[in-house]
Amino acid sequence: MGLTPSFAQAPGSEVEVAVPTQDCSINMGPQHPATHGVMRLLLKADGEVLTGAQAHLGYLHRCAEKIGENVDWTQYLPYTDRYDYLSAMNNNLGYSLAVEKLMGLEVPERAQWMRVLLAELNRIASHLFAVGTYGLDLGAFTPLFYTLREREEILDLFQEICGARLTCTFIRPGGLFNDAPEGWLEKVESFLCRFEERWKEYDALLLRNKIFIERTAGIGTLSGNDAVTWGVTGPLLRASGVDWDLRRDQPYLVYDQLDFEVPLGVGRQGEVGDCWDRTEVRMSEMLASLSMIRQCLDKMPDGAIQHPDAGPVLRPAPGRAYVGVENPRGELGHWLVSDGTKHPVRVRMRSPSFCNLSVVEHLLPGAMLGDAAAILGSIDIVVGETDR
Amino acid sequence: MDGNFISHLLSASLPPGFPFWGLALLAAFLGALCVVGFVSILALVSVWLERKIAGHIQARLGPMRTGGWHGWSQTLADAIKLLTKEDVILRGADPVLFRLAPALVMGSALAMFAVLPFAPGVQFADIDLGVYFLLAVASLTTIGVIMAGWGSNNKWSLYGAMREAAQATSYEIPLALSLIPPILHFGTFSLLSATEQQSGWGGMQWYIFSDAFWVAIPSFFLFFTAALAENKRAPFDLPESESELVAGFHTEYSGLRFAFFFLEEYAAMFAASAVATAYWLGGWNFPGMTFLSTGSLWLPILGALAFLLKAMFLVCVMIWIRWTLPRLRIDQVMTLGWKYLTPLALGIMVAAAGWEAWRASL
Amino acid sequence: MSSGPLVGQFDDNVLTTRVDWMVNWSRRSSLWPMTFGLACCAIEMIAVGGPRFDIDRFGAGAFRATPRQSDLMIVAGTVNFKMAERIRRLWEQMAEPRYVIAMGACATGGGPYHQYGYTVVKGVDRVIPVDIYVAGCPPRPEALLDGLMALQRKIDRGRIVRKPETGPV
Amino acid sequence: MTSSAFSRWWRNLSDGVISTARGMRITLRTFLRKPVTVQYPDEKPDLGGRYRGIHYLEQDLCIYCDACAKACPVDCIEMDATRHGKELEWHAFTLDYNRCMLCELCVYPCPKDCIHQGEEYALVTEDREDMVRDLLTWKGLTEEQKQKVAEVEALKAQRAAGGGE
Repeated sequence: MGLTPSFAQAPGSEVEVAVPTQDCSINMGPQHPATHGVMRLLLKADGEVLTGAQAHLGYLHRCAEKIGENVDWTQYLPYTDRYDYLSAMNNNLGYSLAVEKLMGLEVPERAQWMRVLLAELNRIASHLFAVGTYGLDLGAFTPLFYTLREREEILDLFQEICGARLTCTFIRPGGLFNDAPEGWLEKVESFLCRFEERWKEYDALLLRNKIFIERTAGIGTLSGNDAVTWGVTGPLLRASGVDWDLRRDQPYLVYDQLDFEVPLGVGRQGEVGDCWDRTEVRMSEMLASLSMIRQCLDKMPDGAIQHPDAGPVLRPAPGRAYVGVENPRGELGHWLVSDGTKHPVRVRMRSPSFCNLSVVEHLLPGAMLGDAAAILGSIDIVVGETDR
Repeated sequence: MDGNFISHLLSASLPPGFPFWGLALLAAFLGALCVVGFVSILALVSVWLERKIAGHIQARLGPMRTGGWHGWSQTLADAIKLLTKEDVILRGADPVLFRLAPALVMGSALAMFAVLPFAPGVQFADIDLGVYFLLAVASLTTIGVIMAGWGSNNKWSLYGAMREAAQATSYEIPLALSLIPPILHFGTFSLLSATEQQSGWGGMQWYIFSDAFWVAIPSFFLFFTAALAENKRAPFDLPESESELVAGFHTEYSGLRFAFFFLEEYAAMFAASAVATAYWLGGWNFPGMTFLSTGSLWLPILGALAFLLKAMFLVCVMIWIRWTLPRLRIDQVMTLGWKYLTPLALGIMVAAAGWEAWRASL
Repeated sequence: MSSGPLVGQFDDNVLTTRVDWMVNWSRRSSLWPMTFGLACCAIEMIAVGGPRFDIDRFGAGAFRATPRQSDLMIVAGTVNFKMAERIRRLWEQMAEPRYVIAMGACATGGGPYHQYGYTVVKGVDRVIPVDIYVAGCPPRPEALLDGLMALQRKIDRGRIVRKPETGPV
Repeated sequence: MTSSAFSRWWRNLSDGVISTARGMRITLRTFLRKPVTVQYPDEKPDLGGRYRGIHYLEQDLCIYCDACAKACPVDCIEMDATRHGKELEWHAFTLDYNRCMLCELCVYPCPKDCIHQGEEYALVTEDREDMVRDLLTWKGLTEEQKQKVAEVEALKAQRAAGGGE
């Protein structure tokens, strides 16, 4: 192997690579621990330095959009759980909001607050998993187990309220399937208290760890301009310093009555928009969600949880609607077209993972092979959503 | 005490007039048998320990159901399973290198045990250049790993092998340099002699407690870190880094050949810990050993126990570190080795030399 | 079952039954799964490895990333045609003895995508032989542990060096 | 420049050592704490009353209205029965767990509230055919029903005979 370009092309360096070398193409995936599922990355590498990257999709294409044209409006709900399987509640919410927009329904007050609570709880669960597996990508096994431990408690809460751990199918057009059982809100409160303590452990094990900082700071930097150009959303966009959060800037439900701050990447360890910032934004968002859940618990009104007009079979008026919600991974948009029958004509998602994934081809060249796992993990894709 | 217990036993039991070469061969054979048995049991215990410690560190239990108490026979089951598993040899692999690599790696790991002083009289060979021998044999592992990576005909393996080549050769330097302070202090390369010199103060005159403790402690940490890197343990497990290189240099190995790599890792961990024990932590010396008479049979038994406990404690610390830290990147591993550990080791070496010279001049 | 010079050569006697028992015991107690998550069920598979359920208690906690060193393939998630050939190849790369658990509705029979999912394979058993099917979408971690225990019982029934029983057919 | 480079070198080193020590303290603390593991086959999970597990059917209540099968997004419910007046002769009521996604959408539309998802969560089989589960507790007609059907038939026959005269 010749000299790596990072040495050869260092500013002021007069070393030149005289030996012609051939780039090595490496096929990463579809079964690779770092691809978070079944995605394939075709890497070109000169020694340890990557010169090119191309993502190949479709190993988990499950026809989610086509199925929407075959089942009716309510029946599509369980499928929304399954494209971003780490944040089922948020997907339910996005789809339900879009259907409600088509139907012109106003959801009862209590259902709105409950929805925010559940969505934020799921955001914490999703970010816990993202941060934990990011540690795994970098070779730290233990943080994943700690985050899973807390995630199990959130899943227990979900199981108690909706009967399933992962695929909730709970938020539905018109409200919720069910009200919270007796004592559930108190359990949420006690979980939040425990969680705040545990949060510090991940912070010390990952974010403040010198090796973690070395591995992530200044790696995979995505400038704010590039982030906007590539259509990146969610924590990635905010880590690049772009202050954009749908919950605050296009408020839906009762987010406008909540007081929360949107964490932004400031480049404390390296540059703005590097892998460390992305993880930091996710970690801070957990705390932001925590305070939002606290406010929801304080302000939770009594009342109905389901709009009386929303029966089991829905027939929205002919028309089309787009609603974007802030998912843990970014903007999840649902574009629905109705012709007045009980089946949708078109269901289309703008899935955040798919749009975020597109930047790997921009970020990976120039990084090292070990950074491929770090950058890919910091984008936090869910393959169910990229392939749909 | 001259020679080891095997040669003592043999020369006592064999008829007089037995040729010397026969005695030597028999002793070597029995010694090798003992080493293999010891290393196997050691690896079984350490793997079980690793899984239990990892489990408890991660707020779970680890193996519980194989065997009776806390899954004590888990690694035994793993070992038998690996023995009976299909041995895949790829058509595209280099037939010689692929087969030779595990044997070389395993052989070098076993050879390290020849010079470890477990207890008074329990050492297979006391070589004058004991540490030299250890360092030389330990670096044979690297060649085995490179052979495995090259012979596998797999790009991930190749990357693993190249990383190992870069990493192991870099860390040889701080590893060897950090051994110089104790060598200067005891004035010997022999592990046995170094251990015997630490028996003062009622068995507590260990190097890290001696008057040179201020160089002993940093050099101990340096040696420990460099040994971690040399043994491919996290945070330096780049040759097999799971999230980057699938399984690195042993991606294509299955069954028994993979078990050899597995075994070697734990054997090398123990060997490194044993060297640290012998040089810094007093070897087999333990407080209270002065109450035992010199000829007592308890001395080797308790001494071996003390030695094993100290070395296993260091192995547990290695496990503890592995399950705490993220992995470094290859260029950072090199940076750490060349820009941090090597200068530090050089500095400590100079300090130790100055100190020893000053002490000698008194 | 694996083949070899000793396989199926001997009648029942104390030695062979003991050897069989020992080999079965080791295989049952040390099922190293492959890190092979496809979709939603993979998350539950990771949860099974997590602290609450801890698959390591059964000796199956050593997740190996490479198929060569793993004994158990937990097909956790939807298999589509593009992935099916990769699954077949991965299964072929695994060293004998190898076992497959089809986890969740998608892997057992296409699941929710059975009807309109034009790319989804209707059950992974059309690609590779499956030992144990676990229902659920996704199955609870406990259900996967039940599946693992069912697989252990199945392994216990195996005869390695003894001749297989020839009962009335 | 040299001093800053050296101080950076020194800071990196001390940061590394300190953060490693801090991490090791956290892992040691967890090591000494009691694990959170639930020893599954010995300790059963507490699923809460709403758990969406394997279905069960209250066959006495079911009126063979097909509402659950229609509501099912994956068409995994199949039922077959013959009506004898008010009494139902059941042939099959199967649920295909090769497809079912346990979404509970079949439970809501039931007019008689007779199909439920219970707390049984594990369905583990060695044969894919076993994944299709028959939810019927009895097949055909019970003795009681047979009697009733016979009575109704007799009444009908009587009426028919009476009407014909």
